Amino acid sequence: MEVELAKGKIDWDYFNQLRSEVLQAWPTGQEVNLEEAAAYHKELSPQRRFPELLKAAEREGRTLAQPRAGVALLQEHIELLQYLEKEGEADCLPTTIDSYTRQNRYNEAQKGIDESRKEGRSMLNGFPAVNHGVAACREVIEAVDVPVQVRHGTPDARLLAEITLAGGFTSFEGGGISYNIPYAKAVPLERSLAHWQYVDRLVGYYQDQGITINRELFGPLTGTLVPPCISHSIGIIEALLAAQQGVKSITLGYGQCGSLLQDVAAVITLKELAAEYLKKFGYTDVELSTVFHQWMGGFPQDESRAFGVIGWGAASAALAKANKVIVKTSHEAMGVPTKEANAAGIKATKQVLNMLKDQSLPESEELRVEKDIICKEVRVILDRVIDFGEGNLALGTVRAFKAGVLDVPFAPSKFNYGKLLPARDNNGAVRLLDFGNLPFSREIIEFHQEKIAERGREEGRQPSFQMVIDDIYAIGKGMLVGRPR
Amino acid sequence: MEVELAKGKIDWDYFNQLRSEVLQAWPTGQEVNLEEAAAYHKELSPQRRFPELLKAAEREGRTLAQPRAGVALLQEHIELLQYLEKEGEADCLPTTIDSYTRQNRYNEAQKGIDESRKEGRSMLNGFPAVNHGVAACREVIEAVDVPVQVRHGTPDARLLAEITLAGGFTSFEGGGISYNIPYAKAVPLERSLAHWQYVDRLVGYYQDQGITINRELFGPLTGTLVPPCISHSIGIIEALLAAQQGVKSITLGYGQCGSLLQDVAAVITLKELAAEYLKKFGYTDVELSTVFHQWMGGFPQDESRAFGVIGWGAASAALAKANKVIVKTSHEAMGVPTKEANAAGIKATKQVLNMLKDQSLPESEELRVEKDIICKEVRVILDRVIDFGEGNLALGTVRAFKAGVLDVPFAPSKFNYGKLLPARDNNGAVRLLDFGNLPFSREIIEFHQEKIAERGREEGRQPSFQMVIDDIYAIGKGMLVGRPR
Amino acid sequence: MRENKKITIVLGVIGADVHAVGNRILHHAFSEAGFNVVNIGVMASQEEFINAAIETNADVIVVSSLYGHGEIDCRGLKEKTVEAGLTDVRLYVGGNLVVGKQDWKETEKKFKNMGFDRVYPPGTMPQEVIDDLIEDFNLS
Amino acid sequence: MRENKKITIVLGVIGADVHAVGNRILHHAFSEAGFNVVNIGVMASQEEFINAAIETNADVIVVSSLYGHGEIDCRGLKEKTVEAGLTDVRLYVGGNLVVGKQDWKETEKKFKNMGFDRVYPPGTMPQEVIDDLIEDFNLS
Ligand code: B12
Ligand code: B12
Repeated sequence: MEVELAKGKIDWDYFNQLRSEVLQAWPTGQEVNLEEAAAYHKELSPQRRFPELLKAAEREGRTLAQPRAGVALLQEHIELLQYLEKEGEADCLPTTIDSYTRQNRYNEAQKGIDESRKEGRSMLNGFPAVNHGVAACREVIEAVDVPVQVRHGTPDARLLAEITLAGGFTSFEGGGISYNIPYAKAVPLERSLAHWQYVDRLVGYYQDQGITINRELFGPLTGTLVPPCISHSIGIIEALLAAQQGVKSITLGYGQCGSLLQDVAAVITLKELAAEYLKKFGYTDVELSTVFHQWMGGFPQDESRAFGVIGWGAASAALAKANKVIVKTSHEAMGVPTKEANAAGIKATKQVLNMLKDQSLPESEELRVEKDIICKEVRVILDRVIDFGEGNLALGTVRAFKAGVLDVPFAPSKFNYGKLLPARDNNGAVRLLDFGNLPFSREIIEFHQEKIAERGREEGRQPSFQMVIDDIYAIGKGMLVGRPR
Repeated sequence: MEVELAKGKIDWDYFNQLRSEVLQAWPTGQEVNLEEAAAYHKELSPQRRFPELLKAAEREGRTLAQPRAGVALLQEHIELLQYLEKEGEADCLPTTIDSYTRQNRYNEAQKGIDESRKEGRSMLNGFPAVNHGVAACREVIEAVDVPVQVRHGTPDARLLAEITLAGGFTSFEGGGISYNIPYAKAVPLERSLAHWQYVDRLVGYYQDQGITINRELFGPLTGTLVPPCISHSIGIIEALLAAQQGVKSITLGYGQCGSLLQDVAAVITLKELAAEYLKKFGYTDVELSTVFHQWMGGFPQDESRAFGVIGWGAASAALAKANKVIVKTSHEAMGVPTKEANAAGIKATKQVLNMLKDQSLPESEELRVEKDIICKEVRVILDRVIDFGEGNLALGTVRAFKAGVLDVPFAPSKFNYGKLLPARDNNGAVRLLDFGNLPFSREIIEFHQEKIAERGREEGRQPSFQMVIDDIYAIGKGMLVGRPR
Repeated sequence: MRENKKITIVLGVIGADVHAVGNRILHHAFSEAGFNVVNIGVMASQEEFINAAIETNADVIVVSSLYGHGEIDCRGLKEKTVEAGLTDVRLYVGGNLVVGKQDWKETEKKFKNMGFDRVYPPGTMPQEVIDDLIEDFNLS
Repeated sequence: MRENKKITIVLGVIGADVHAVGNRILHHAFSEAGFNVVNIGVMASQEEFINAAIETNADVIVVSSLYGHGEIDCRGLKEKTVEAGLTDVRLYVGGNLVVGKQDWKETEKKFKNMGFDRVYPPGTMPQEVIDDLIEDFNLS
């Protein structure tokens, strides 16, 4: 069937046509029965439901801590989650999906499962939920007392969503842009957007049955010096597209840049701008929350230094009053963490979150400037994307990427314009050195140029790609700004 | 010889009379020869000198990281410091003195040395520098490439100062108040103040020879909910007393409270107020710097949680732009750290310091309020102490303590008034629940009362000693404000 | 409040140790629990513990040691209580008893061998000792 | 800049791996060092590596694997190069080769046994590979 970008909520009959095809991609697809799944969700205790937890966190002004975690085999995966719940004191849990499943390579995932059985250790970097099927997912959900979310990076997550949502997961991460551009090389945007409209429509179905499923958008993108205006614009587009399909609980994501002022400004404006655009599009009953990712770029190899990065991420999340923080571990630079390292990361994070629960960054002139520039940048980008779409936002997005009006630094996708070059300014905030085709006003451009020039003067060098490379390595080498030696 | 509180710089002949007695307290006293020691210092490379390092840090706007460390035996102590320099990347090093030496119990220290040799592990909680003598101290200084400081808690540190300064140490921590009230039970203040006038006079002697020795004042006091006004007032008195004896390089100390706003306000005002009072007393050529102690109260037992506390301490120090930070370790709640744990604490700290080197907390209304109240409190206390002294500040200090105009929470000394009760407010700042006899204005008192009342309302309980207990345990249990369960 | 008044506790921090905060909290907690507390404070010598126990006819001596020299400071205390005829007085000890993070089993054994009836690891909450007092003195 | 132009490197990230940043930096560093770089980018199959090597008459294939599936993805690559007659082409591999923080010696052995000439641990800086290339091809 040809992909088609829906303008509004996908017609139910058409959805069902698509659906029968989706469920055939792997045998476990046949296990999904929507009515039965809705009934299952209705029985699920509220403490196991993500939307409820997020609302409570917002009400209590606290920041939830969530790890990443997933291994190849069901029993091991359950033990891992139970450990992170009990020993790690995680407020909510993930099921991170392996990279083969993310690319719909279920045969290879099966090979990974079989080899993991043989080797006695996980040969996959996540939990292959499609291969395990609906009943296995429910075992996961019921094995722990806190909500569990599907976390992945899948351009075509239709079957994964069918199986995991029927399997009782109450939150599903991703979006047609954020799970394509950083996670794929050759998947056309129109295709991933259409496939994610399907996922959102599925969530909309559950919503129509009175079951709210949380949808989280993947803010960090490539995790590497992504300026807030880019991740905000993409997050808001994905929020609008989700709302169009009937999604009512949306978590907007942001990856820590490392500058406190910029990060706090980013979290605040992310929610404000999303609310503004949702309202513009007529969606006033969507629950919005924010998730802050501890530094998503290259980590220091040294474990104590990694704890430093983690602590600073936790502090920034708390001072920004994000609703949730995704936790890194001291093993980050080396490999998928052991369960002990994972729990340690959560506990270090929670200590800081709790100590800062009643504190926030006060308003100041400097904070206002950061918020202002983000708002200006995002509005100019979004308005252009909306224009491009001529009433079809998804289409506008495709066109915007083609034109470089949307552009993600360091993304592997060939459908990304790929001209942006970010670099830090003299205080560590992420700015742009090359704007590619972003539709920025003179004022915005000069703001960035002056900020980076200031750093250049301080370092006695012309801003160049070497500066970008230095910034990419910087945190791994124990700095924020990649100063020359 | 009777102790006598000097009004100004101690007369050199009188000093020498005192001196001959001091040097007799333990055989190693005979090793000290001042002229020879001055000559030794003149040969010392600048990179091994504390005052130079502090000036460089101030110039470069960076925060130095320093551990605590000391073991019973010389060779082991040297290996420990070398490890912390190489593996821990410490910017400067300590030699923490054991508790027997601090109480001038050199016989027991000797027993500790002997037993440590026998047991093959340190039976002392620090390095007994007096017993080891001058030559051993110089071995320590020469074994590492960064400056080393004497850190202790000694009411009568005259012999310790004689030996370690002759031994090439370029910084000496402590003061007549801060190394008595939290560290002793029955030492009269007039005695410890006089003994510390001696130490400062000794430093003044070196200064007269053109050798600057840094003097650091112990800001954290009992480490337990000490409000900034108390530690500031005491630090400034000690700075004035040191300056009177000719000290020209002074580091003012402050122990983290945990509220970012209060901590940043405290570090900023500490330097400002000290400069103000030094100027008032006619000392305009004293180099001032600040040291920030990561949380000095009870730590969490869990090592990852401890890393969280350490990370937050590092971040606060960096945002406050303190010149130096004293680092805790993940073993804090358990015992003196292994060298590995100590190095890990430094590295986690340095990662955060470096990432925040180019950031600071911007000015805001909330920060201004915190700075304001600290300045008001300190000025009212100090002016009263100065009045009490009738021209002799040391005497004024003795009288102020007797009257409760100076009072340290939870101090063991019977010469402390002991009526203050601190408690956190609803945002975690340390305020006062009971003011004892502090000479506070109505305005200041109402400020504190309203802040604590606000917390009481939030928690639905009357402020009481239970609240104080909850706050003492709070960080150890993973919070900042000790909320009721 | 329970009728624990009949039990007298001598409380103190031994040696050259000045850690005063835990002592203050233990005092508060034992009093709240209804015990009769005789607090000799920080920097208490073995003799001060013994004298206080004799003077107040104490049932139990609760020794704190936080600063690491506990091993040296506590040696011989049991023998001194015996010499003083305080054979029925129970000896509890707790805090951060040795220098550094050491194997707890070893440390416990060491202090048990020195004659302490109960030995507590770092971070023990007052309620635990109170529960043990109630058990040891059949108070419940 | 050195005369390393004669050496052609096929560079890519194998399997379903999309980690693009290191690849971009390696490309930049190898080019700056004067090598001729043929970058097949991320998500490259074994066949793409082989084909690129044949087409460009490459001297060395530099395989990156970051995401943990390196062990599965790299198996058989050596055999395929031999089949394709590329017996002289050197095989380097680096990144985060296995799932999790594992004993490096073990991992190195595993990949050496698969036929790789050089195997690099996580965090290897480009300069190290450049130095090795210079050594392996006698370029100094
Ligand atoms: C940024 C990042 C991402 C970004 C990537 C964006 C993009 N498209 O490029 C995003 C967020 C999308 C992502 C996704 C995933 N990631 Co990722 N990611 C990272 C991270 C944090 C940094 C990578 C990076 O860019 N570093 C900076 C560059 C300059 O360094 P580099 O990549 O290491 O490359 C250098 C060296 O390795 C070396 N090198 C590389 N190849 C070779 C080859 C040779 C021969 C030599 C000598 C040297 C060499 O030179 C390079 C330049 O200096 C690392 C962890 C870390 N290193 O801190 C994890 C990490 C690589 N990711 C990991 C995983 C598991 C994933 C996911 C499965 C996600 C998940 N668990 O949720 C997906 C996989 C997607 C896929 N299909 O590949 C794991 C791999 C685990 C393992 N091996 O055990 C890591 C190690 C994190 C972890 N500890 O769990 N990731
Ligand atoms: C605050 C503090 C200080 C303050 C004390 C102020 C004062 N006068 O009270 C200052 C800064 C002055 C200080 C000084 C020193 N300290 Co100190 N200090 C601490 C710290 C951070 C907290 C102690 C505290 O108040 N906790 C809160 C109270 C409520 O808890 P607590 O003291 O543990 O007491 C509770 C329990 O232990 C238990 N308990 C206590 N006794 C008993 C007895 C029994 C029978 C039972 C059942 C329970 C029990 O109940 C108490 C109430 O809940 C601890 C580390 C930690 N715990 O985090 C180090 C610590 C105790 N200090 C230590 C040391 C070494 C020192 C110094 C030598 C300094 C140095 N290295 O620079 C000097 C010693 C001075 C001296 N002569 O005693 C070490 C001891 C090391 C060891 N045992 O291996 C510790 C563990 C830190 C460390 N890891 O190095 N310290």
